[in-house]
Amino acid sequence: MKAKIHVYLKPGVLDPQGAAVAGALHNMGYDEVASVRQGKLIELDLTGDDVEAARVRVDEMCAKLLSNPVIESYSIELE
Amino acid sequence: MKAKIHVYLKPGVLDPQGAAVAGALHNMGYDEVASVRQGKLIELDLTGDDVEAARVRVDEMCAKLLSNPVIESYSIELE
Amino acid sequence: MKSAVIVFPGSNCDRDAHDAIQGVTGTAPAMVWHQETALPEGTQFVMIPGGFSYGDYLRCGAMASHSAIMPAIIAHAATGAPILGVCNGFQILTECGLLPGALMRNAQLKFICEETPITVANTNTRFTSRYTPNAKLMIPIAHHDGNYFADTETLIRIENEGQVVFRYGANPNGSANDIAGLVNEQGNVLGMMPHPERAVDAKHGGTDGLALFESLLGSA
Amino acid sequence: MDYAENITAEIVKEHGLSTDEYQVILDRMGRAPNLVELGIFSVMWSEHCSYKSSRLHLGKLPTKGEKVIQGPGENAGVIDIGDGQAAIFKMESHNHPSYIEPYQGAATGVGGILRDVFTMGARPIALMNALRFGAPDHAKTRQLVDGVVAGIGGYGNCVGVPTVGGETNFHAGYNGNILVNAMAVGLADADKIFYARGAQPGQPIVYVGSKTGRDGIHGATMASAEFDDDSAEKRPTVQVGDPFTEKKLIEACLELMATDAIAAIQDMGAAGLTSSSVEMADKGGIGIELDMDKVPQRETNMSTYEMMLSESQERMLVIMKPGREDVAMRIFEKWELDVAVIGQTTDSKRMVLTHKGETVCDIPIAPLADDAPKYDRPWHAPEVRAQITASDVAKPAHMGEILLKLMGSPDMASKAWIWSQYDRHVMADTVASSQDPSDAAIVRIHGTNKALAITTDCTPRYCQADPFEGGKQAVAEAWRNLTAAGADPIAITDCLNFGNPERREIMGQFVGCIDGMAEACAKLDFPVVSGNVSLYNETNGAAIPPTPAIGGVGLIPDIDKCGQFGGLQEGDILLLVGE
Ligand SMILES: Nc1ncnc2c1ncn2[C@@H]1O[C@H](COP(=O)(O)OP(=O)(O)O)[C@@H](O)[C@H]1O
Repeated sequence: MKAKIHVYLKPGVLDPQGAAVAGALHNMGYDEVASVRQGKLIELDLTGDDVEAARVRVDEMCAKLLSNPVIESYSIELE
Repeated sequence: MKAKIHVYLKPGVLDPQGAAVAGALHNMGYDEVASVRQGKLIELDLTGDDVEAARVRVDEMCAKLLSNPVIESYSIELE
Repeated sequence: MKSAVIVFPGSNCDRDAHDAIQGVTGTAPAMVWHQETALPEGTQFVMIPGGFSYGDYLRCGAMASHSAIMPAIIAHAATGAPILGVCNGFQILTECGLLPGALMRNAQLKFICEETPITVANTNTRFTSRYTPNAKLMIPIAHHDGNYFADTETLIRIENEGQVVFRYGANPNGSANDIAGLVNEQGNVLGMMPHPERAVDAKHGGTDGLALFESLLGSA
Repeated sequence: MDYAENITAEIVKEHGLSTDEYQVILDRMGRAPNLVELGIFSVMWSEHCSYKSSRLHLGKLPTKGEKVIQGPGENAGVIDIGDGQAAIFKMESHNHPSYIEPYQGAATGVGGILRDVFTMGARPIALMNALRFGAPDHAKTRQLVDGVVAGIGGYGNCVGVPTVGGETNFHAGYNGNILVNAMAVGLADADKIFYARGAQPGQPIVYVGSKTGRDGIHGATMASAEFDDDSAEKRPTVQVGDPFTEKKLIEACLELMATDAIAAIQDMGAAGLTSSSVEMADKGGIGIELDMDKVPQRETNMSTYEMMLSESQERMLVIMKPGREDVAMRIFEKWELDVAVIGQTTDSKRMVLTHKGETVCDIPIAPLADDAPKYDRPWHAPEVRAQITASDVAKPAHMGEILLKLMGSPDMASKAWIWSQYDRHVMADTVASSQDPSDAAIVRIHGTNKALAITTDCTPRYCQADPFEGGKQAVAEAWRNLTAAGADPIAITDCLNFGNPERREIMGQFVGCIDGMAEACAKLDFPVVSGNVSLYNETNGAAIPPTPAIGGVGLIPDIDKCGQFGGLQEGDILLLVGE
C-alpha cells in the first residue's frame, strides 16, 4: 500500500520559497502566474493491507512527525 | 486555474531525506513503513482559462525552473 | 554546576558547547548520546547544541525532538532546571513544544553566517542576569532556518510576558518581531539562534557570549 | 583482436580504451576480459585513476622535506607540526560534475575531499575552495555560481567543518567548463595515522557507509572525457551527496580508529569499490576476494559491473585485523550506518569477485595499479607572451577611475556573497577566515596556542602568458600568503586543471607549469605532499586557461603573533619589502 502525504503551509504563514519561485517565474516572463505555494510530498510504502488501520497510523505519523502543526497542514491519500 | 506540480527524484537517485525520515519513523515504532520518498509539491495560481495552453506553459516552467532534470521528474495536474 | 550536552547524530557544535561550558564553569559537561533515556545523576544545566540533527532533512529539529532522550529533557524542564538550545537546539525545543512558535527558512532562502548585533531584551532571566539592560552584543549566527514564526496571539502573549530575551539589531532572516531568542513561560528554557558558545574567546568570535554562561553559573 | 562473448571493438572503445591499451590487457590477462573485467580496467586506466598522462612529469616535483611524514601516493599528504601532531591535507577537483549539476557536483566534491582526509585518521578542521567560473554575463554563470556555492555550503555546513577561505575568478575561458577545487585539512596524532597500505593476507574486508546504488556508473570515465554538446545526455551519472551520513561516517571512523582493529583503510572515491580495493591490495602486495552478494545494495538486481563501477557517495572500505570485525560492527551499528563483511584478503595478488556462486572476475592486481599505462605525451612549449614594461603603456589620465575600475572588476570585488553562506566558525577555532584582513585563513590547533595558516592560490592569467613563470608564481604566492600571516610555510597540495593532454600545446602548458612549480618548491623548500590532476577540461576544443591551483599550509607557533593587514591608521609607516 502507498500513502501520499501532502504537507503545506497554513494559510497566513508567509511562504518565502513560494514567493521566490513566483518572482523567478515572473522574471522569465510567465506573467500568468498569480501566486505560488510550495509544499512537501511524502510517499510511504506500507506493508499490510488494512486501509482503515493504515489511515489511522499515517494520520498519527503526520501529526507527530511529518508535519508541524504550528505552521503546516497535511492531507493523506491512500492507494 | 490551479496547477499542482509534483516534483520527485528519479528512480535510482539517492534520497537521503526519505531515508532519514524512514529511519525516524522506525525508531518511533512505525515498522510498517517499508520506504519513504520525499518530493516537492508546487501549487501555481494561474490567470486565464485555456487549460491546454496552460499545460504547455506549465510544462515549460517545470522543465526550465521548477525541476532539476538531472535528478528529478515531475507530473502536472490542472484543475 | 553539573551540566550535560546532548549529542544527536548530526550535532556539530557539541564540542564548542562542551568547551564553552567547561571554560566558564570549570567542570566538563557530560556528553549524552541521544539514545540514552535518562540524564546523568545530578545534572543541573542541559544544553542542546547546534548542528544538523538527522541531517535536518524533514524539518530542522523534527526528528531529534522524537529521540529517546527527549522525554528525560522535557521532564527535567518541568523541574525548573535551566535548559539552553542554540540554533538547531532552539529548533528542537520548538519542535518538541518546550518553546512556542517555529523556525522557518530564512527570508532570503540562504544560509547566513555572520557576526550579528543583538540586544538583550530581558535581563531578568537566569541566562541573562549578568548583562546590562539593552546591552548590545555581537554574536555569530550560522543557520538556514532561523526565521522565527508564531501566530499573532502567541506573539502578543510572549511579548507581554517578557519572554523575548534577545532581539536582532538588523534582522538577518525575517524573524517576527526581530526575535533572536526567547524563554518559556517559566523562564527556565531558553532557545536562541545566535551562538553564544562561539563568543567566549577573543581569538575566535569575541566574548559577548561569556556573560550568558556566567549568569547561569551564578544562578545555580 | 580477441574478444570475450558479447564484447565488441565498439564496447571496448566506449570504455575509453584504445586498441593498444586493449592489446596490453590481453597480454597481461592471457585471455580476453569479460564485461566486468573490462569495466574495471577502464576505470583504473582512466586518466582520473591512473594519471597516465601526468605521472611522468609529476615525478619532477619535490616531495620530501624534514617535516614531511607522508608525501603523494596515499589518500592525502601528512606533515609534522610538532608536539606529536600532524596536519593532513589534500585538494581535489570536481569540475565536470559541478558543471552538469552544480549543487550536487560541488557538494560531493566537498564530501570526497573530506573522506580523503579522515580516512587517514585525521579529524577535518578546515575546508577551502578554489572556484573558476565563466564570464559574469555568460548565460550559465549566475546559475552555476549559485548552485556551486549552495552545494559547498550545504555539505560543509552540515558536516560541521568550517569553510575558512578560498578564491574565485571569472573568465570567459571557463564558460563551458568551470573549475571547482576543494581542499580539506585535518589534524591527527603523528603516531596514529592510517594508510591504504598495511593489509596482509587473511584479513576480513569490511564495507561501511551508505548502500551502493546505480549512481555515477561511468562517472570515473566521464571525469576524464572531454565535454561536447550532448554532455547533457550523460546527466544521470551525477551522484547525490548525503552530508548527514558523512558526518556519522567521520565520527564512526574516528571512533573505530581509536581502537586497534584496523589494518588498512581507504575511502571509495571515483570508481568506488574498484579503486579502493585495488589500491589497498596493490599497496599491501596482496590479493583480494569479494563476495558481491554481501555488498549492501540500494537497488534490486544490481550486477557486479554496476556495483564495482558505482560512485555512490559516503562509503569506505576497511581491512580489519583478523577476528576484530565485531569492533567495527558495533561502532557502525551505533551510528546507524550500513556495515558488512564482504570478503577477505589473500596472497594471490589477484582480484577475484564472486556473485551468485560464480566467479565473475579474476584479474592480476599489478596491471590495474602500479603497472598501469604511463605515457610520455608529445608536447611543445607554448608561445610565451612578450613581457610588457610599464613604459610601454600610456599613463592613465585618471588614476582614481582606474582604481575604481580595478576594485569593481569581478575578480577583485567582494566575495562576501559567497563566503557568508559558509559556516566559518564551527569548531570554535577559526582565528581568521574569508571575512578577516588576512592573506591566509588561520585555524587554531585545538587546545593549543598554535595555529595552521591555509591558503589557495593561482593566477591562471599568468600561467596562460607563460606556464613556467605562472607555475612558479602560484607556489611563490602561496608561500608569501602564509608568511604574511605569520606562518612558517611547510608544504603544499595542488590541483592541476588543464585541457586535453593529447594536444601538444596543452601538454606543453602542463609541463611548463610543473617545471615552474618544481623550481619554486625546490628553492623555497616547500614540498608537494598531495595533489590531483584534472585533464580534458575543454568544451568543443576550447581549453580552459591552465590552472594549477596551489593549496599551501604553514604553522603559526604562537597565534598572538600572527600577521593581518587590517587596522591601518593614519600615520602608520608603510614599508615595501622585496624587489
Ligand atoms: N570561494 C571562496 N570561498 C571562501 N572564501 C573565498 C572564496 N573566494 C574568495 N574568498 C575569500 O574572499 C576574500 C577575498 O578573496 P580574493 O579577492 O581572492 O582576495 P585575496 O587575493 O586576498 O585572496 C579572501 O579572504 C578569500 O578567502
